Amino acid sequence: MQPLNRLQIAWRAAQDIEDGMLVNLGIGIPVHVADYLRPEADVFIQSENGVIGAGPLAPPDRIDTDLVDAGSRRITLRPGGSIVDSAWSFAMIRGGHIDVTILGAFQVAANGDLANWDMRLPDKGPLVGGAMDLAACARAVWVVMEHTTRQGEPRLLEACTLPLTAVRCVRRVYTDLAVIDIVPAGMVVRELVDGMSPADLEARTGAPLAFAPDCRELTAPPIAMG
Amino acid sequence: MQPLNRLQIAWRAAQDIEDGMLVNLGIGIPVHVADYLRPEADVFIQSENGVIGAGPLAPPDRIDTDLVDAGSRRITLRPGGSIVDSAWSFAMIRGGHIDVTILGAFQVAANGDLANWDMRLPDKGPLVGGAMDLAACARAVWVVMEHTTRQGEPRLLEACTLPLTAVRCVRRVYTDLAVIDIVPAGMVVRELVDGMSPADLEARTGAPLAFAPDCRELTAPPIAMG
Amino acid sequence: MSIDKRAGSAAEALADVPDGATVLISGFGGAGFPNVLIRALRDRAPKALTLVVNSATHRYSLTHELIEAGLVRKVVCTAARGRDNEPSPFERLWVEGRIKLECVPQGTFAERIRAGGAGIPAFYTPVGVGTELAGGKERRTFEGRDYILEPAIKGDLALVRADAADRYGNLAFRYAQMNFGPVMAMAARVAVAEVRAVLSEPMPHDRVQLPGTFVDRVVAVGA
Amino acid sequence: MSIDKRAGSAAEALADVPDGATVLISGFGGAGFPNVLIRALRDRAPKALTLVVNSATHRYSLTHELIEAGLVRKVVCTAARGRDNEPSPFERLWVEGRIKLECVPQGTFAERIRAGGAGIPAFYTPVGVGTELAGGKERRTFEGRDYILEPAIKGDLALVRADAADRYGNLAFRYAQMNFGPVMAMAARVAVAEVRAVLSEPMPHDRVQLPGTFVDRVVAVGA
Repeated sequence: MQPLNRLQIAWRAAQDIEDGMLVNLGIGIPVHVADYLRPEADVFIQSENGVIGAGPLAPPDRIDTDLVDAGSRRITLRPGGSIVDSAWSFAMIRGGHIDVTILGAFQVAANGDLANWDMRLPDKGPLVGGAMDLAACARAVWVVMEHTTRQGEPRLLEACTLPLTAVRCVRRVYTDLAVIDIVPAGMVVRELVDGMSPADLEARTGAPLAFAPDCRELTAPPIAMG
Repeated sequence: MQPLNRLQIAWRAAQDIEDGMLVNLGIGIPVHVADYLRPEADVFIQSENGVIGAGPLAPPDRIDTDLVDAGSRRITLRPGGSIVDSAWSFAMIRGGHIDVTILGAFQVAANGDLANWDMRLPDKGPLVGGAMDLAACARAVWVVMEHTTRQGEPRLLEACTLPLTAVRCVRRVYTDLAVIDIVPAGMVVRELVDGMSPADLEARTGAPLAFAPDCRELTAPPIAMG
Repeated sequence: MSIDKRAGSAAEALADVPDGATVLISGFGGAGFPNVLIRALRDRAPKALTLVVNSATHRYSLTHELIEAGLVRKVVCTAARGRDNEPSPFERLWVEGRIKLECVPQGTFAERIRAGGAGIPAFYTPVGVGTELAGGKERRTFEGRDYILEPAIKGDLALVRADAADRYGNLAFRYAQMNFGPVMAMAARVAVAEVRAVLSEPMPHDRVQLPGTFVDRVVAVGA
Repeated sequence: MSIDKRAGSAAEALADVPDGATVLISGFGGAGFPNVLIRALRDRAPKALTLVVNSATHRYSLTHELIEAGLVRKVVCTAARGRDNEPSPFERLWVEGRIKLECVPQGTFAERIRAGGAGIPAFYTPVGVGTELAGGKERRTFEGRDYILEPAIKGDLALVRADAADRYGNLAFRYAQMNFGPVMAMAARVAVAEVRAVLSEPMPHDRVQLPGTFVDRVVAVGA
């Protein structure tokens, strides 16, 4: 059994991005989705700081400290890209103009509830950023995350225990072990990594799982973690 | 007794515009205020359609059909002028960023109520435009109008009979006969045209008038109606 | 397949407009009227439209042709008074009770459309308090001042005029053309722009005044 | 006397900031931080400030210097978590109960500030419904979806970073510098901008991204 690494999870999510979509990518694994988009999928990546059409990281000789994304990465702008102020940027998000946002998560519940903004660490302040706007208002919310915590605790749960980001918002979850859709009846496994049995996955999951009749093998090309 | 003509009313109002003000001018007499601003008063004229820094009418050889004010007049843009969209234009108005708006009126009441948008003419539709936003939200609302209707009915009243534009908003009224401040106690005459007695003015006014102890003569230079 | 929002003609850009659509039409003060699109919409002739347009009677706009053609059920606008003594096409139908009217203060009009595009269902405004246009609206006091609640406006279709576009739908406006274009495009399910010219290259980022992510179709119509 | 918003120095531009002021500070994602103004404000040292700033802990912003100097009573922000395991200056004071925190979702943060400048006292938003950040807020259903009511934010002072200005206070931004600058300038009683350069001529109208009517003072600080 070979779980996907974090970049392979990003690769897998990227395969589901369709032509011409307007996509927002969260900090962490999600930003790497941009690296694996099919060249023929003409995608605009929106960043909450107002960048519409975020391109790859700037090469060292082309860094511009004013051209950054919401994660403070020095980026480039794709052809046809533009920049708006924060009120317009979130009008775009809250107004339902983002086709899909791909977010990291601490926990996802069987009803689609998402917890991804506050781990309640001692001595650490909260950081909500644009997560609540994106989770509540994007047309589709996909989560990319590892299937369990480092301690082996499940992140897919009957109900989240950490503070919620938004309710009933997650439509699909990509993990190192599976691709899971969230439908009104609960979680449906669409793809499962080779060598893992449904029972194995259930043991790592804190919510009931249905398995799609056409459940496939979750595969990704080899990608070395940078 | 020589009442002011409409352009002289505009001239008189223009004398009270202070350095650096942001001013909105209504359609009709008010737009002519711009023609009589003191050169040293560095004023930006805002037009509801988003023009900030409306300049004089365009000379025939410089007309640009896209450079217009809210009254569809082909204008110029003053140095330092710029243009915003309607949401920003009215954010500016509603947000209290306009120092003074000078509006025409059908009626003004002793408590500052303004009626200037709907004369209830048969077969004619309503036209509210930006009048309600301006009247309710400019830092100061001045009215320029003739003191009475063509039929000699007073326009300054105890209470308006036409549909209101905004309540308790008018601070000052410039007419062909007088300059009148509206204060919590009611109307106070600051200037009166030569040859008109307080009783004459009261006879043409539908609300009680107080006369300021330093009430002056209302004068204007000769200006021919174009 | 790469994004290309260029439509071959105004008719093609409006081929799918259904009866009953709510159509937002930009233009104000003589600038920014999408008159080529308005005429194409008249030719397509969908019925029972609701128009959201600053003026129902502006002399530089062809909105009146939609009204005269009997395609309009309701107008939401800030101005519905013709210039002439003789009633305008809108006024004639309105007096006869054959067309509905919702008259809205202009800033509230712009803000309700912006709200529609920005995911805000309703907001409070001081404008209109104490007037008949506040009739039936919820009134509420914040910090001692009275406000009324105004709902968002959304559209099925926006018709917008701009100066230039690119294949991605990015728009640049000339002078006062802008007015309601940005908020109307944002608030409509399908936004169509007519422009003087479609650029052959992507528009430089600092010339874009409305990102193409809010625009679905562009048509070059010349000056 | 002609309009001239150029201040001689950051210190001069901030000479009248009183204790207890609410200060809006732009910047996000590493761009648009008015760090020269922030340091001048620290040197002026007004007490008991409320800061409205996207992040209380961003590594490229000098906001933390105001906090470390003990000038800040409360922070309204979207991000208050330091990057390091060791607590940031904000987190240290916050854990000790010596500074107040209001954590706001970022779109709500931007919209509340815009509302403050645009004369909207409150608006409904779907963001935060069902989360602890909706605690105590009015909840209301429009067309079957739940929303919460959010109040406007206004400031006494805005500190903004832009690329260029002219004597009239018109501003142009580079790339992602813009972020909260326009709405913060609009929402503050006094808006001060630091810019790379003040132009000797009026800015061309089509380069203006924030009209000078929203800006009170500009200071050239270089790159």
